[in-house]
Amino acid sequence: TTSKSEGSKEEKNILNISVGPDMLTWDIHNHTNTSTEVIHVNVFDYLLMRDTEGEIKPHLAKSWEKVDDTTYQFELNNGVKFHNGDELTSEDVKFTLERVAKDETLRSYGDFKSIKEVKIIDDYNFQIVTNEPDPMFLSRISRQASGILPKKYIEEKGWDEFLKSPIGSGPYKFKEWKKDNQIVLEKNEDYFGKSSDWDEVVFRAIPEDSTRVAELLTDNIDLIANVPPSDWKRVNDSENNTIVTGPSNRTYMLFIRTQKDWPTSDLKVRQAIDYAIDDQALIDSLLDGKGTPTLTRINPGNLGFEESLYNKYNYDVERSKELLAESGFKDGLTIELSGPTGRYIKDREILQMVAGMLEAVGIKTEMNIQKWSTFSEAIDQQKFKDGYLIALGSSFFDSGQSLDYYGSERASTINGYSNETVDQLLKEAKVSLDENERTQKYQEVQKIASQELPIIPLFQIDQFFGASKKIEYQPRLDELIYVPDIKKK
Amino acid sequence: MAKLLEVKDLKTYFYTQNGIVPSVDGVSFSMEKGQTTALVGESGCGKSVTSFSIMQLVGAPGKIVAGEIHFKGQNIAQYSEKKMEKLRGNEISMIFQEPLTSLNPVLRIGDQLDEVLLLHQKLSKKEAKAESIKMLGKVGIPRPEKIYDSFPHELSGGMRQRVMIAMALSCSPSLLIADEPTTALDVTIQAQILKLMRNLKSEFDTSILLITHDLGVVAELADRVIVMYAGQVIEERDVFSLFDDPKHPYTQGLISSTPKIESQEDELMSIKGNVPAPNNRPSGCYFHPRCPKAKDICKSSMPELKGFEDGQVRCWLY
Amino acid sequence: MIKLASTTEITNDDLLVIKNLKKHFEVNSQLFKKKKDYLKAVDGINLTVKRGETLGIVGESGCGKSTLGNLIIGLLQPTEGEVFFDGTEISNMKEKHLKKIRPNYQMIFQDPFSSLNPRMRLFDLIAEPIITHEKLSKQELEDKVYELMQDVGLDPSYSQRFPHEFSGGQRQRIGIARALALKPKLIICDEPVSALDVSIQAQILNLLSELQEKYNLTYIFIAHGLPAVKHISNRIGVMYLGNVVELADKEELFRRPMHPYTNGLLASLPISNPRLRRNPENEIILEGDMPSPVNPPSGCKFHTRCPYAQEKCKTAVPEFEEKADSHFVACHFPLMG
Amino acid sequence: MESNAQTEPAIYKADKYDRSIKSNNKLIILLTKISRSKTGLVGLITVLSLIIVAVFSPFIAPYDPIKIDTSKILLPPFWLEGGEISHILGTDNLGRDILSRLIYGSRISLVVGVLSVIVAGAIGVFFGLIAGYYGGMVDNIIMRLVDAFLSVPTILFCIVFLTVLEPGLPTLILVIGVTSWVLYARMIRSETLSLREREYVKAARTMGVSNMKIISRHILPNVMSSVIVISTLSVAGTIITESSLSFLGLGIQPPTTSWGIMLSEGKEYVATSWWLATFPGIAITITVLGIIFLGEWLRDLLDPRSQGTNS
Amino acid sequence: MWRYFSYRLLQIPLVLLIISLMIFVLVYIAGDPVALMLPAEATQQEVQQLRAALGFDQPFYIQFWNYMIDLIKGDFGESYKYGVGALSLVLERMPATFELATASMIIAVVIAVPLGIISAIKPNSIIDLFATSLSVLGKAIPNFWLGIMLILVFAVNLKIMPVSGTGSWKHIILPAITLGTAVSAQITRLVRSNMLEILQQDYIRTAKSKGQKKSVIIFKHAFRNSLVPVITITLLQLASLVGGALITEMIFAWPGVGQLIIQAVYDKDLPIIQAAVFVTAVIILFMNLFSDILYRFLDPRIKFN
Ligand SMILES: Nc1ncnc2c1ncn2[C@@H]1O[C@H](COP(=O)(O)OP(=O)(O)OP(=O)(O)O)[C@@H](O)[C@H]1O
Ligand SMILES: Nc1ncnc2c1ncn2[C@@H]1O[C@H](COP(=O)(O)OP(=O)(O)OP(=O)(O)O)[C@@H](O)[C@H]1O
Ligand SMILES: [Mg+2]
Ligand SMILES: [Mg+2]
Repeated sequence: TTSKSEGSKEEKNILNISVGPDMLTWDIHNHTNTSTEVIHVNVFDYLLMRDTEGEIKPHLAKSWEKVDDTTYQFELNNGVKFHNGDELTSEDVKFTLERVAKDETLRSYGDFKSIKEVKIIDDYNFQIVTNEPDPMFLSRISRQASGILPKKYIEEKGWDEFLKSPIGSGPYKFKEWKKDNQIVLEKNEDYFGKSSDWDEVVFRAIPEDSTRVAELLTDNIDLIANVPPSDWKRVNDSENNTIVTGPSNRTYMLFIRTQKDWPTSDLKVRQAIDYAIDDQALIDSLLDGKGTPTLTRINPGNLGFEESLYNKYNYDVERSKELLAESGFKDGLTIELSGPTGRYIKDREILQMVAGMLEAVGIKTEMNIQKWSTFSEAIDQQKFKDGYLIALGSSFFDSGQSLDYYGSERASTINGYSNETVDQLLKEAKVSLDENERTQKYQEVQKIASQELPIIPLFQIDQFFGASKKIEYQPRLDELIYVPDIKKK
Repeated sequence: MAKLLEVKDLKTYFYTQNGIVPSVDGVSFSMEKGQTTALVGESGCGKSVTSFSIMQLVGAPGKIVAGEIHFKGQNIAQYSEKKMEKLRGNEISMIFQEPLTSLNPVLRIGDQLDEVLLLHQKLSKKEAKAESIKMLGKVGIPRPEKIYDSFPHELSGGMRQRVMIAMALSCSPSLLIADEPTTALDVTIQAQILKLMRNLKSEFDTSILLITHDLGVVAELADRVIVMYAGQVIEERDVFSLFDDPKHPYTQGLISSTPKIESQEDELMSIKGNVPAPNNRPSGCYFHPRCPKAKDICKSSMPELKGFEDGQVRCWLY
Repeated sequence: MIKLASTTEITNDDLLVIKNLKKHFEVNSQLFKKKKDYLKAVDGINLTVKRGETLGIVGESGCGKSTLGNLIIGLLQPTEGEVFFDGTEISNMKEKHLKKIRPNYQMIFQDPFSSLNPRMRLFDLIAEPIITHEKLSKQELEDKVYELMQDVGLDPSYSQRFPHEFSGGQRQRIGIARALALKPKLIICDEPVSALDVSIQAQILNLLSELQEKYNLTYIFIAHGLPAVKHISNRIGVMYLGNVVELADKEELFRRPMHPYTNGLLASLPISNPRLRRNPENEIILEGDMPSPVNPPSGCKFHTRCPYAQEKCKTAVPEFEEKADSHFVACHFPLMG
Repeated sequence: MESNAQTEPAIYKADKYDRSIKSNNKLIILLTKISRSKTGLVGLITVLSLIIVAVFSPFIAPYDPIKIDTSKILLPPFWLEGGEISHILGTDNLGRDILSRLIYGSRISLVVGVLSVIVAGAIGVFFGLIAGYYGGMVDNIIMRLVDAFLSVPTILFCIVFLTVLEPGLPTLILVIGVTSWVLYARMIRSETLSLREREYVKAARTMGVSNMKIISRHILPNVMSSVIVISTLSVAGTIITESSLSFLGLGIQPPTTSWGIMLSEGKEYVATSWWLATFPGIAITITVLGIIFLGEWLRDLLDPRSQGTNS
Repeated sequence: MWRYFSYRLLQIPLVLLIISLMIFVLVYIAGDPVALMLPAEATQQEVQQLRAALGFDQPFYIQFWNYMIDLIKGDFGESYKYGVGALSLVLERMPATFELATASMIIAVVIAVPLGIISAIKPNSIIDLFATSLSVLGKAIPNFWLGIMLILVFAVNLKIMPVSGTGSWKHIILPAITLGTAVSAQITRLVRSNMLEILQQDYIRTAKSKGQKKSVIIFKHAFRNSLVPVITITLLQLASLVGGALITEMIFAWPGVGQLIIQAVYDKDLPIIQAAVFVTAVIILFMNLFSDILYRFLDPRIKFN
C-alpha cells in the first residue's frame, strides 16, 4: 500500500506493521514471546505449519509419517534455499532441533526436550526420535521456536554474527534492525512457498496503544495489533482503516482456591461465583461484544474441544444467592481477587466489573490489581488470596497443554485442586497416540471441571487488528502474522 | 557667575509594596562651576537618591515626581532617555560607594574603560585603548597595560576605585558626582583617593558633587556643604563657616558627636533618637523629636529654607 | 619568631594575657600548586590587658583584629600560643570545663543586624545567656532581664518585639545587654559602632563608658576608626598584617607614634575641621595596599609601604620591644621624634 | 523610634498612599499580607478547597467512586449531547461518576503529596542540619550520599524502588519521600553552613549554649521558612510524580482512585471520550498551580528581606 | 585546577559506590532472580542448583563483593528478557536518548532565554505575565498528558507532524517539546530572576551612568553575567533528561533508554534497570563535573578551590 518512494529507486510495495514493543532477539530458541515470533515466522520456516484455521499443513516438510510410537519420518521439499543461497537439508534440521532439545539454557528448551535425536537418512529425509511417546509432537514442531536455522552459515560465522544478520529460508530476508524502533525485512524472491505482494515489510516498535492507533489513523502503518476497544469506533469511522477481528486461543478465567480454610473450598461458593458473573455483559460492555462466553478453556480448533461447553455461560443471580445461603454464607462473605493490569485487553476493568457483579450477590470482593511482573511473581509464590483473574492461551492447540492445570501435580502449586479421576484421565491421554481416545478423555476432564469449578472460565476473546483498507488480512488463531497471507487490494 | 547645576524643589518618591516612600522631599540647592560641593547627612536621608535623580538613574519603583534640574542652564529633568545618554558619562559622570560591585565582574577593566570613550568620543578601538591606559596611569595605577587586561576581582578595593575614577574622568566631564567614594575603603586608602581626587579636580577642571556622611571627608575636600535630613536640605553653607558656626541644631549635633583626634572630651555630645524612616516622618519639623531646642511651633509646622549671610537654613530658630 | 615583649609573669593586675598567639587558616592552593598555603591572620601576638582598662585595637581591614577577638573568646582554636584569663589558660580548654569560665568574658559583635536571632523576641534574647548558666525562677528571670534592659536604655515595653522591629542603635543595645547578662569581667567589642550612623555611634560609645564605670568592666575595643578608639581606650595597640606593631597609652601613641605605620595611619585620618587642611605638597600618606596575608613580605612586613625602609627591614624581623615607658614597638628604626 | 521611649510618639503624617501595616495583631498582618498578593490568594483558596474536598469526600461526592454502572458507560458531561445532569462531568468506561472519582482522587493526591513530603522533609532536614552544622567528615559522607541520590533522576529512582518493593500506598509514599529528601538536605545544609557563621550563632556559642540547643533554637527555626517553601513546592512535584507513576502502572492500583490512575485509564479515550482524561488532567494542573502559587507567595512572605522593617 | 579537577573526579567513584550499594541492597531485597530465569515448571532442586551456580547462596558481603567485581568489569549480568548483556542494551539506546534530550534542551533554551530576558526587562508587563503563566503551566502539566495531547492535535487532527518513531527532523519535534516544556519553564524562571537580580546590580548602574544604551546594557553587561548559571543549569538538566525521558519515549515510541527501562520494569528485568541507573548516574556525575568546570571557566571571579 503506502509506497514511499525512496530517492531515485522505483516505487516499492512496503507493508508497515506494528504489534507493540520491539522483538527481543533473533535467537529463535531463546525467547517465549509471541510478538517476536510474529517476525521470526517471516524469516524462518517451520517443518510443518498451521493454516489460518489452525490445521497443521506441510511446509518445509512435504510429507511425514509416524514410524513407531517414538519416531516420525519426514521428507523435505527439494531445493529450498536459505537467503544466502545454501540449500536447506536434513543437516540443518538436525542442527536446529538438537540444539534446542539439548541446551538447557535456552528458553524454549522445555518445549523441545522430549526430542531425543534427529536421524539423517539423506539430504531430504530424516527421522525425529522422541524420548517417549509424545502425542503433542506435531504441535511442537509447528509452533514457536521451530524454525530451521542454517547450520553452515552459523558454524562459519558464529552465533554473534548470525544474531546481527540472521538468515533463514523464509519469505523475507533480514535487512535492518534498529532496536526499539523498527525492523525492516525485504522480500525473498527465491522463496519456495507462497509468494508475497510486498517488496518490503517494516515492523515498527510502538508499545503505547494510543500511539499505535494514531499511526494507523494517520496512514503511516497498515496493520496494528491489539487495538483497544475504545478506539474501534474511531478506526472504523476513519476513511482508510477498519478493525479486523478473529478468534484468539486465549480464554479469560478465574482461578479459585480449593484448599481447605478458604471459603472457596466449598463448591457451592464457587458455583455461586460462577452464577453471579454475567459473562456476556463483560463482553458486551467492555469488548463491544467481541468474544465468546464459555464454560471451558478449550476452544474450537484445539484437540479435545468439547462443544457442549462452548458459547454457554451460567448466570443467575437468584441461584447464586441461594447457593451462597446453602453454603452457610447467608450474610455474605469477603474474598480477595488478584489480577494483572495492562497485560491483557481490559484486564483490570474486567476484574473490577467482576467484583461489582459479585458484590451484587453479597460476595464482597477486594481487588488486588498489580502490574504483570509483581502479579506473576505473586502467583508463582502462591501469594494470592482466594483467587485471581488471568487470560491464558495455548499455542499447542492441544488440551494436553491446557488441561494440565487441572491435574493434581500442577494444581498443587496453584489452587490445590485434586481429583483422582481427572488425574487418571490426564495421565492416560498424555501418552496415548490415538487422537480419538485423547479427545474423548479430555472432553471427560472438561465436563468434570465444569462441575467442580476449580477454574471458572469466563470467555474466549477475539483478536483485534486495525488494518488499512488497502490490505486484506485475516487474523490467525495462533496470533502470528505471516506476511504472504496478507494481500494487497 | 552661571550656576553649573541648579536643583529646584526636587521630589523623588518610591512607590513600593508597603506604600509611598518620599525619599527626596523637596530638595533645592545649586552648585557653582569649579566648586566641590558636599552633600552630607545620615544614612537614608536621600543623598544617593538625589544624585541618581540628577542622572535620571532612579530605577523602578522610584520616580521623580516634581522639580527642576538645570544643568548649564538646561532643564535636564525634561530630557528624553536618548538625550540623557549623551550627557551621562560625558558631561556628568559618577562614581559609586562600592568599588567592589560597581565594576562588571565578567568584563575586563580595559573593556569597561574603552566603553565610555567609544560611546562619547569618536575614537577607534586602538585610540580608545591608548587613552584608557593613559587614564589608568593618571589615577596612579602601576603597570596600567597589565591592569588594562585584568578582571576587576584581581584588583584591590583602592585600585578599583581608581579605575572607577579613571572611567568617570575619561571624557573630562563638567560635573563629577561622587557618591561616598571612600566609605568602603580603609583610612590609608581613603587618604590616597581623596588626594587623587583633589589633584585630578584641578587637572580636569571638573566640579564635584561629593556625597558623604563623613564630616572628615567634607572638611578635607569641600568648598560648600549641603546638609540633608530626612529628604530635605536643612542647611547650606560655605565649608569654613559651617564648621565654625553650625546653625541648625542637627548640624551642631552632627559636628559635636564626631569623636575628634585633637580634643580630649570625656563624653561625646550625642543626638538622641534615630533618623525617622521616610514613610514614618513626624509632623512639623522632621527633626523636632530629636531636637534639644525644639519649640511648640516645631511640632506643628515645617520651617522654610531661609537664606541668610552666606547660606540657607531650615529652622524655626532663625 | 617574636620573643615575649613584656615579662611573662602574670600579675594579679593582668586580667588577660596573650602569649605568642597565632592563627593560620588553611587556604587551598592556587593553580598547579601542590603545597598548602596558609593565611596568617594572627601571627604571633603578645598582649596583656589590665583589669578595668580599655585596650583599643586598630588596624586596616583584614589585619586580623576580628580573628584576634574570636581567638580570645574561643570561637576559634589557635594554631599556636596561649590565652590566660584570670590566670587560667583557656584557649585549649575543653568545652566542658570552659562552660564555668565562659560567663566571665563576653563579646559584642559588629553587625547589629546579624548578631541577633531574627526569630527570637527581645526578652528571650536577653534571657538566653542567663538561662544557659543559671537556674532562676520566672520572677527572678524577669527582674534580671528588665534590669538589664533598663541598664542599656531599652524600654521594658519592647520586650515582646522581634529584632527587625528595632533600629540599628537599639539592636546594638540589645547586644550589649546580652553581653552584660552574665556579669562578665571582660567584654570584647568587635567594631561595635562601625555599622551605625555618626549620631548613633556617640550614643553607644557613651553607653559603653557608662557601663564600664558602673560594672567595673574591662574592654578590648576593636575598631578601624581611630577617633572612636581614641575616645574610649586607655591603651591602644596598632595591628598590621597579623601582628601588633605598636602598643602604648593613647596619649603617648598619638603624641609620639614610633612605628612608621602608626604615623601613616594618623596622617591619613580625616581632619575634623577644614581649617586643619594640610598643604597637599608635604602631605605624607601611605602608598600602596596592604599585602596579602597569605604571602606576607619578608622581614618587617611593613617594609613594602614604609617610607623609611632600609635593607635590614627586608630581611630581619623586628622585635616587639619596649622602646619607651610602656611604649612597645616592633620596628628596626622607630621614629623618635 | 528609639526616642519614642522618652519622647511622645509623634503624630504621624497621615498618608493616604501609606499601605504599611499599622496593626500589631498577627492575624490582621497575615490577612493583609495575603490580600496583597492575588496569586497567593488564589493559591491559598485552591489549596484550602482541595483540603476540604479531600477531607469531606464522602459527603461531597454524589456517588460511590468505584460503583460500576454498565447502563451508564461513557456518558459525556451534562452540557454535551447525551450527557445527564446527574453525572455532571460524565462517566467513565465502567459507568463510574467522574466527579465522584475526582473528589475521592484528591485524597490520594493529597495524602501522597503531604506524607511523602513529610518523610522527605524529616530525613532531609535531619541530614542537612547535621552535615551543615558539624561539617568535616560527617558532612562529606552525607554530601556523597546526596550526590548519589542526585545523580539518578527522581522518576527513575522511584521506578527502581517500585520494581522491587511490594506495591501499595505506604510504599509509594515512602519511595517518593526517600527519593526526594536530598532537595531538603542540600538546601538546609547550605543554609546551616551560612547560619553557623552568623553572628548570633557565634554569640550563642560564646555564651556557652550547647550544640543541640543552638541547632534547635537558633538554626532550625531559621531554616524552617525554607523548609516550608520547599515543602509546598515539592508537594506539587510529588503530585505529578504520583500521577506519572500511576500512569506507568507503578503507583496506586485500582480500584483505589487517584488522578494519575484516572488519567492513565482515560488516556485510551482521549480521542473518543475526552472527558475521562481531561478532568483529572485539569485537576492536577489546577492543584499544582495552586500549590506553586502558594509556595511562591510563602517564599516571598517568609523571606526576611520582605518582612517590612517597621522601625 | 587539576587539583580541583582530580578531587572532583575522585568523588565520582565514591558516589558510584554508594549508588551500587543502594542498588545492590534493593536487588538483594528483591530476592534472587532464579525464579524468573527458570521456566515455571522447574523443580525445587533445579532452583537450588542454579542458585548455587550463580552464587545466590553466599553471604551478603561476598555477594556484594562479587557484584562489585562484575560492575568494575562492566558486567551487569544478562537481561532476563533479552538474554544479552544489560550494559550493551543500555548503551545501544543511549544515542537516541541523547539526541532527544539535546533537541528538547535546544527547544527549551530557544524559548526560555528570550522569554526570560523580556520578562525581566519589563517585569509585570503582559509579556511577563504570559511568560510566568507559561512557565508555571509548564511545571504543572504532567508530560504524559502533554505528549498524548500533542499527538492528537498535531499528528492526528492537523496531520502536520508524524505521530511517533524516528526518521526525519520532524519526528523529534513533538517529543522534544513534551520533554522540554518543564525544563523550559525552569530556565525561563531562572533567566528572569537572574536578570532581575543582575539588573539591580551596581555595575549595571555604572554602565548606565556611562551613558550606555539600554540594549547594550542588557546584552553586554547583564545577559553575559546571567549566562553562566543558565549554561550550567542547562547542562545539568540535559543530563537528567537523559534518565528522565521515560514516559516521553514510551509515548512517542522513541527508541531510547527510557523505553527500554519501562519495558524492563514491566518484566522486572533487574539487570537492565541496574545498568540504566548506573549509566545515567555516570552521565549525570560527569555532566555535573563538566558544568562545574565550565562554570569556573566562564566566571572569572571563581578560582578553583
Ligand atoms: N528602590 C527603593 N525602594 C524603596 N525605597 C528606596 C529605594 N531606594 C532608596 N529608597 C529609600 O530612600 C531613602 C533614601 O535613600 P538614599 O539611598 O538616598 O539614602 P542615602 O542618604 O544615600 O543613605 P546612605 O548613606 O546609606 O547611602 C532611604 O530611606 C531608602 O529606604
Ligand atoms: N575562617 C577563615 N578562613 C580563612 N581566612 C579567614 C577566616 N577568617 C578570617 N580570615 C582571613 O583572616 C584575615 C584577617 O581577618 P579578620 O576578620 O580578623 O580581619 P579584621 O581585621 O577584623 O578586618 P575587618 O576590619 O574587615 O573586620 C583576613 O584576610 C581574612 O580574610
Ligand atoms: Mg547612599
Ligand atoms: Mg573584623
